[in-house]
Amino acid sequence: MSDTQTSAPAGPAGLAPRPETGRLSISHVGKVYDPDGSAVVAVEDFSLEVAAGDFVAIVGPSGCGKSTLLNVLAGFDTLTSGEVLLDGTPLARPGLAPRPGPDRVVVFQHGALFPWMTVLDNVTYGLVKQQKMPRAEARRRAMELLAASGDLDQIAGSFPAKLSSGMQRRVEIIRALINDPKVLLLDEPFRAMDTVNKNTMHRHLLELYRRNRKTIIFITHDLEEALFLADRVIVMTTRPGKMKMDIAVDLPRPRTRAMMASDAYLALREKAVVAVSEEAKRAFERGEREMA
Amino acid sequence: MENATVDPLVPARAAKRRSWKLPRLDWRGTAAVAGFFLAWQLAVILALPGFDEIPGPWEVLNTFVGEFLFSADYWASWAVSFQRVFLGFLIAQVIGIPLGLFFGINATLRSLVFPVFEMMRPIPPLAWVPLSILFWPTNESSIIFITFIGAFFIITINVFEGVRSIRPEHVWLARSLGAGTFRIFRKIMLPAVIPSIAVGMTLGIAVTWNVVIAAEMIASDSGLGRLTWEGYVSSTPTVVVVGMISIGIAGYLSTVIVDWIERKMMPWKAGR
Amino acid sequence: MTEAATETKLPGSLSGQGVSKTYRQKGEEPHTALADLSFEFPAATLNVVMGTSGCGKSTLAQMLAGYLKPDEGTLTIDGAPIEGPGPERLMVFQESTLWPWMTVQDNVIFGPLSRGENKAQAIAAAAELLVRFGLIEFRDRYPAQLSGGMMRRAEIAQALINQPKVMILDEPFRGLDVMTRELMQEYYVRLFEDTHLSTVFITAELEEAIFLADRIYIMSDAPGRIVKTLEVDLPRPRDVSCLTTRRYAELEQEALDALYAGRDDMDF
Amino acid sequence: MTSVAAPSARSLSLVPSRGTVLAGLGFLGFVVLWYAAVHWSPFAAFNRLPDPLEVVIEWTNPDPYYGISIFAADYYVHIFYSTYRALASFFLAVLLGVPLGIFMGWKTNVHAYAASLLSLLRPVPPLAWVPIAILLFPGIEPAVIFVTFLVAFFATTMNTLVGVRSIPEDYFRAAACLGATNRDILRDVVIPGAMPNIFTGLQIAMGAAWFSLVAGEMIAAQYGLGFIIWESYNLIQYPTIVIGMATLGLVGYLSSAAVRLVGRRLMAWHEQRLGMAE
Repeated sequence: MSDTQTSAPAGPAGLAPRPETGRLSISHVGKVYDPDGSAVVAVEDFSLEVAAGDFVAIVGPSGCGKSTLLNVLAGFDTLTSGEVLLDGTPLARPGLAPRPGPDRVVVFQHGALFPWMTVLDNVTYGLVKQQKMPRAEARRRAMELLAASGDLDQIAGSFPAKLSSGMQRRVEIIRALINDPKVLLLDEPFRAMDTVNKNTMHRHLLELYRRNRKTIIFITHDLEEALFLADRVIVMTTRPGKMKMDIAVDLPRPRTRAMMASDAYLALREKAVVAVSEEAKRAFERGEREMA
Repeated sequence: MENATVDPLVPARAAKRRSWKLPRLDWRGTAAVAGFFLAWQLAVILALPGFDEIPGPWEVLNTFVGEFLFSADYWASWAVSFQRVFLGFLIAQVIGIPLGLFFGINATLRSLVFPVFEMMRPIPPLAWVPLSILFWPTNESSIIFITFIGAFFIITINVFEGVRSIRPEHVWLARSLGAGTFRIFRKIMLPAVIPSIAVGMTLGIAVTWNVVIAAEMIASDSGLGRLTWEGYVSSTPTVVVVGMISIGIAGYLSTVIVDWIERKMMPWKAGR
Repeated sequence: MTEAATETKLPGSLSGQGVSKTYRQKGEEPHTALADLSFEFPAATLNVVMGTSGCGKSTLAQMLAGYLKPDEGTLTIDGAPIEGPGPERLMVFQESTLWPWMTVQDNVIFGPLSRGENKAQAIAAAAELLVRFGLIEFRDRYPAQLSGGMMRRAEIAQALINQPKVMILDEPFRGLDVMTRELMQEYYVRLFEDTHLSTVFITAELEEAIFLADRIYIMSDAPGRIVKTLEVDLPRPRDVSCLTTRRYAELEQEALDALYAGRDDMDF
Repeated sequence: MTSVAAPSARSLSLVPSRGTVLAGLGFLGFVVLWYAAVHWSPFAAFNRLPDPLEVVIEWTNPDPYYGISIFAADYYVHIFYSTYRALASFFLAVLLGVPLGIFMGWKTNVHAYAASLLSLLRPVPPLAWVPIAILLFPGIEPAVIFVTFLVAFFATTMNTLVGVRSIPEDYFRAAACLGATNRDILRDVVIPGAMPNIFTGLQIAMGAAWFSLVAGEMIAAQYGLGFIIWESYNLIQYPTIVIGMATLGLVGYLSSAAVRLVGRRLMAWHEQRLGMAE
């Protein structure tokens, strides 16, 4: 069953020290859609302790509640039962109306850069809206971050439609990180990408994580991607979504491609692949629809 | 979707589409409509500026039931207007659809004729009334020409758009499978354009009703438009309101008829 | 694999010498998709062409299907030059191209009827294929009423009824959701292992490429050239378990090295 | 004529260079055909029509026989009246239609009230309002503008509503994540997101405005191009009818083109997206 020891506070070379904020404690969270009607149990008695600065991946077939969990953490949806604390303060509770905010920023599956704003305006949007700093300083900080991540500062003035999907993704992650959120929520961000773009994105995400470390909750259906990126991989059962497995990934950081052929990696995958494909089969038998 | 089949082997994707169709009349909608009639009645009773000559909804209903519902002339003007609308509309389809198809397929014809067509399209249909009266022998035919103009430009441009937006793969695949040019035209291009024809017809019928009303007001002695205008001229405003409501219902009925035709033309869309 | 022996007998070998293609559009600079590309796709083989988006793989597919003429170079099928579209080289496109206004059956029998074959025979042949593809109850349905996976299977049936020598699939499972995609991959592998129908399968997904292929041709970015040919010696019949073997991981690394050769931002 | 679907008033600037010659030929053919029909055809109906030469001569005549030519002041007075009426009703429709469309899309209860009311009034062909409008409003001018406004209003409201509803949910959520208040979301997401559809609606509204303006002017006005066309018929000044029609077509086309231009300028981002898509 799931070994729930929290992952050792590894501090490998090059990885920024653990931040003080971003500790998530999710206890006995449950979510039922349309309780008096079809009463669809999306998530049932889900508990997870995430240390500040941990990179946690949640893997599972469609209909395993991973997006529901994300919506609850982000504040787009309410809880039916259980509680979520962020650094000790209540974040979500059945009574507590959720409020999305810059402390938990989401990067969306189909991309949500505002097409009518330039890259720079997109990235500075959060800082300007929260009046955290004058516009000029926000722009300077944005250009800095853009330059550091594959010199995206050169396209700061263009509109998202002109960018490749990979570049749009990187800008969207920077738009989230610039707000210095406590938790970064990624909803299958690299799903529609081909192998090369996906690997490039993995490299950039790990680089950003190395430089300014945040708690990251990474939702994906791709087990290989989860094992390669995360410190911990949570495998979910198909509906109702429960925690089936909690795998500690103790591969050293920084992660390199060669590691994907290492014995340690193959052993981890062996352990997880059975759990994931079991759930995939069960989801498929029930005709589980992919929630668009 | 009517019966989006779940493939027993593979689960289908549940598209969560935001339906933007106007919602059924829930109570707030009915309240708004009731409010409208109430406000109208009040404005008449209080004789607010401009409303002094306007009849209230109740009065209109009485007059309608009393003088119009059973009068042959009233229904005759329905028949006249409908005949003008559908004749003009039909001729517009018969000429417009092939022309739109030719514009789409034949490049030389397109380069030759389309610019002239585009030059004439912005001219509002009713601007043709004088020339139409001058040209056509009878009053009736001149009005039918105007309703024809109303629908003609719209159906032609929509069919032309339809041909241009046919996916090349649909034609390539047919060619790979050995289909000849004529078979491709009949089995692939024509059906592919039907949805655009439907759009052109829906827009066209709305325009033809507008046009026939105005044409009847300007240059005819019969029809619902005439009835409404005479209500004004003989300063019997109730008749004007009855005329307007009748035109509204007639317009609505024609869109229902056109929708029915469209559903018949596109059985494959019924599932959508 | 006695692939060499069967090659001369079984039809469907494709080859190209010095093929190049440049797209010229009014108002935009010319874009060279292919430059001096040469290749050999043996018959009765699942040939997978892989590369990033924009490397010219779709251009190659359309040329093999005869929809596009190369600026230079020649393309041949079993030695004969490819002149234009023909029923011996049929293509499944990225987006479903079933004709929405025809029922599934009419879609499938369109090919035979276009070539004047007897309608009753065509319907019988179609029925047999639809039974095998689990679509027989949907025979009179319209494509809009089918799921993504069902549409793809109907398209494969639509092609197979014409007994093509080569099947060309241009990223066919790209638009499907994850599970449908994996099931369709298994589906096509079974189909290939039963019929050994020469196949050119275009994809940008490495996992899909290794799982399906006898041989992977990795293309460089535009102008596309084949930079590496990878023999995938995973045993057949293939199933999901082969994705967790060491050999798979080694093939994956080899392919990634070729894909990233010459790319500076992939130094990790 | 309020259409929400394919914008029919969108004119296609499709003059392939090779085709310019053919286009020229097409125009020439049209004029020659017209002239021949009027003068040499056996049908009396054609002979009654003014021929192209007559029209051009009158149109460009410094001392026009019937008083209307590019040199006559009256010509521009009529153009002014028509354009003023079209633009007045167009801007009124924009001022009322766009906000209503946005709030109908943005707030469900606004939609609940307004939607059924609009669907009650929409089937009535706008020109049927002319008599009522004349009764309701003091004088001709406001009545004509009211009818023209009505047509444009429906087109603008409906297309703006479609625009707001077409904005993907994730944009609202992304803005909320980044700390935007409801007012920010309205300004930074709803309005720009609906912009492309708003401009589709505006083009249709402009076309519709000219469409219904002509009727209003022919029935009830003393000035304007519609009036000129009808008056010239009554006074048997046939060439001026064609001048009026041509001017109407030209001014109508220019105003739609102006709307398109403003749209392209305002939505540089959208254009690129279209560019990328094709």
